[in-house]
Amino acid sequence: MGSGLLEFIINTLKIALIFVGIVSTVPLLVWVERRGSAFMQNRLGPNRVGPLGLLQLAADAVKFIFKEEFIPQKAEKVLYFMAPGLALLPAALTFVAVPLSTPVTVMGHTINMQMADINVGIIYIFAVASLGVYGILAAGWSSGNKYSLLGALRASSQMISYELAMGLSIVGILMIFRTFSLNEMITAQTGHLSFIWQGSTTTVSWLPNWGIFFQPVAFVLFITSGFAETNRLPFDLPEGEAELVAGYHTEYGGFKFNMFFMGEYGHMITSSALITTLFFGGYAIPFMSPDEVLKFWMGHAQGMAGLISLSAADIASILTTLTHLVSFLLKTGFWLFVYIWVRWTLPRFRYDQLMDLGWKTLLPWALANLVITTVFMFFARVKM
Amino acid sequence: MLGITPEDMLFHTFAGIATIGAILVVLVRNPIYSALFLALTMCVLGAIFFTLEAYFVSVAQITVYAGAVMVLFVMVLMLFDLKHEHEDIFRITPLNLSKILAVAVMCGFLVGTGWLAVSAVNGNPGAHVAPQTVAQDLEKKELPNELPAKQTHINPDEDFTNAEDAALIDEAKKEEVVLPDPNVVASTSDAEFGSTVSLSRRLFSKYVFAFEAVSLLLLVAIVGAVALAKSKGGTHHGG
Amino acid sequence: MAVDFNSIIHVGLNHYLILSAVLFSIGVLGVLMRRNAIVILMSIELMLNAVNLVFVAFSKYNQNIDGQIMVFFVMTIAAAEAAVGLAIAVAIYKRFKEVNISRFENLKG
Amino acid sequence: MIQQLAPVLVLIVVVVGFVVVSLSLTFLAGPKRKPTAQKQMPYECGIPGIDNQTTKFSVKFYLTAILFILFDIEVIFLYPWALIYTDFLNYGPFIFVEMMVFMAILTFGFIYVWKANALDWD
Repeated sequence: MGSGLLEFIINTLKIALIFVGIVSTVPLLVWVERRGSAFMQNRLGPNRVGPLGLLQLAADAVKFIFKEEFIPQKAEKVLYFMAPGLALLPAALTFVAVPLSTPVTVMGHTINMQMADINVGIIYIFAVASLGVYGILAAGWSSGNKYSLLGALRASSQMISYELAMGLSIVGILMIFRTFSLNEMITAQTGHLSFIWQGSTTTVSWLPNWGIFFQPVAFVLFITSGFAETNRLPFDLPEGEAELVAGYHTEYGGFKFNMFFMGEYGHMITSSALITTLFFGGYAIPFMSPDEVLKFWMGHAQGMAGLISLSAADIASILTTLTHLVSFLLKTGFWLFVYIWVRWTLPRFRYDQLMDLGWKTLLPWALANLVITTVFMFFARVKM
Repeated sequence: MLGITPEDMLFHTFAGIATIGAILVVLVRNPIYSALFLALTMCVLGAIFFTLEAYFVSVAQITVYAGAVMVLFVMVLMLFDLKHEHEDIFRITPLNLSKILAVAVMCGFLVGTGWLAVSAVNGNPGAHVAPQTVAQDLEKKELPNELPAKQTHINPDEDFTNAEDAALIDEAKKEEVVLPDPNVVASTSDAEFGSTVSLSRRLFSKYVFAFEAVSLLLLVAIVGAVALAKSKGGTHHGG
Repeated sequence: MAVDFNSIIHVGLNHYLILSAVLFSIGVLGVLMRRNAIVILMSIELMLNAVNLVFVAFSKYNQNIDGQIMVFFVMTIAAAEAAVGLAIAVAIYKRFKEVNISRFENLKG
Repeated sequence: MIQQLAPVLVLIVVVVGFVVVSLSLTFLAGPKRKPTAQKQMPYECGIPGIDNQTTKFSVKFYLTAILFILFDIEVIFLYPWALIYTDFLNYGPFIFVEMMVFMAILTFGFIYVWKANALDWD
């Protein structure tokens, strides 16, 4: 029972660490957004508090704590307080299945850098993401303001329409990788681009074996519905219109308002992590499989073994995990920057344009992409 | 003495939450709160399916029931906005009492038949059934629900490779295209029980007719829902 | 007879059957007691969920995957029923501004 | 099974704890002021609200939700099919024809919905 308990403690620490990591990256993202958008509009952005304005985030967080607790008179008290939690919980739970890096073995314990290796990984993430709608509906209805109710209905019907297109767009990827678990998808995307065409394997040496080269259309659909799922510009109409003021979180202030933003940024982090895992090889280094990286570090670890008390193998595995973690963070960071970059360049859609795009363009495109991939694989017997 | 395994603890907590959630669905006055409690019950049932190693079914349950059907219920209830409609459900009238009594008797029958069915399967009434014993008992005893002789030779996991198809595969093997061994599934997750691959093998080979009937059912539902939505009852009578 | 805690604590097939029987009975109670058409539809969904639980429980204890496939078809029927049922309920609400089924007797032909 | 479920439950406890702590923190730390009437009114840029809370709802919201359910069932049947498609192609075109019929019927339903302009947003 001892080792089980130790295992449990290590895992709980890992989960708490990753959750604190997410909660602390959200203010960082807010800072990047405010300064990034400032530079795009060649103004300065927050730089008073602390170096480069980094402490501005801590100041905001503290300010939120000391805001007056305010409940609108017509609000449903219980649901009014539960709504921020309902919005934050699915956003945090989707990050459980995302693989951050290769498992690390230190002093006999192997800790895999992923909260839970769920074998139905990708559809677990979509299932929990679909629960995010309850937070929005509860917030809109319980704050007693009819405009926030209208904003909540618009936001939720937008989210469910784009959820459909997102679910359909990844079926092509599942056909190619033939698995739901994200780890198996990453191991399938290592090395050079190679596929079996009519029985013979052809490899394209100058391209990594990423999912985007197999399903480019699915990538475009996935990233568009990713924007719509997180209610980001150009899809943030429910909060943007004049009469809706701030949409479903009009009546919220202080830390409750901050929690809605944490939920939105959590969804943003998860969907950029999904983009890297499904289409850009996740934590794998292009052209190199994780074992080659381990061999590379094993060579260098002999020298360092003397300095630290760990054995060479431990050092090598720690270094491989770190390199893969850095590659994962770089890729996801790039896609987070794309989220922010698009927000400050594209104008907002009108609501009927937005729904038409969801139902009349993305959905037919997803169906067409699916049928074409099926027919293509039927004739070409293309296999990973 | 009471070696409670984590799985048992998990089941008892989930069962408790599910029962309390279900009771609150019926008891709560405001329909929106009862819809939210039903969504909670469905998520907890999804978790129970996960402990029963039905991984894809639990995720499908959360996506379809908790993520789509209950969202429709909550949206429709919000559109109605039944602030005024407060019924007092449990007035103590002879009718209500007789209803509750009838339901209690029915519940007793259900639990009783379940108990007898389980004990009939392994011979001693009221015996506790561990997962493996039922499967082994089925092999040992000639029970009525034993599969008829003809069918047993089809291995449940190889629906495609019964006698008639074996010839096809041998002939296919002669071509240069190397056929994958039907038992070994290409992806690493092997076809053990409860994995999605074994489920979809059976779904798309043995239950094909039901699968096609599902699409017809959905088509009928789509046309029906659209016709109802455009019915004259609409607020703007433009139709 | 002595209550052996062992069979109560260790989860076997009985526990799942009892849980689904309880959920099913609560669903039936909901249908009988509640006056609101939408809550009646919800109780029917609850009963169908209890049936799904029995399917999955027997599918695991008999090591036969057909039970899980049946759950899909029950899910499809439940979703189609909920969709069309709610469309009818909304049409009635718009026409009669009333969802309380006791006042539906005046639905003249 | 337990290794996959335990982290999810632990994370639920951590998140709920975080939400409860932060809400109670603002409750304690925040200034306590007597709620004035103006503050309590639903926020409408200062103009007092005209009619009561019931909005004139439009059909479109719940029709989108209904269509979402019905097409979500199609997506759920597509997921297991996608896993075994390439493997079962070797046993002949049966798996291909099967799904094409399923998709054709539902795409016909989608075209019907499109032509009945149930998707047009007024």
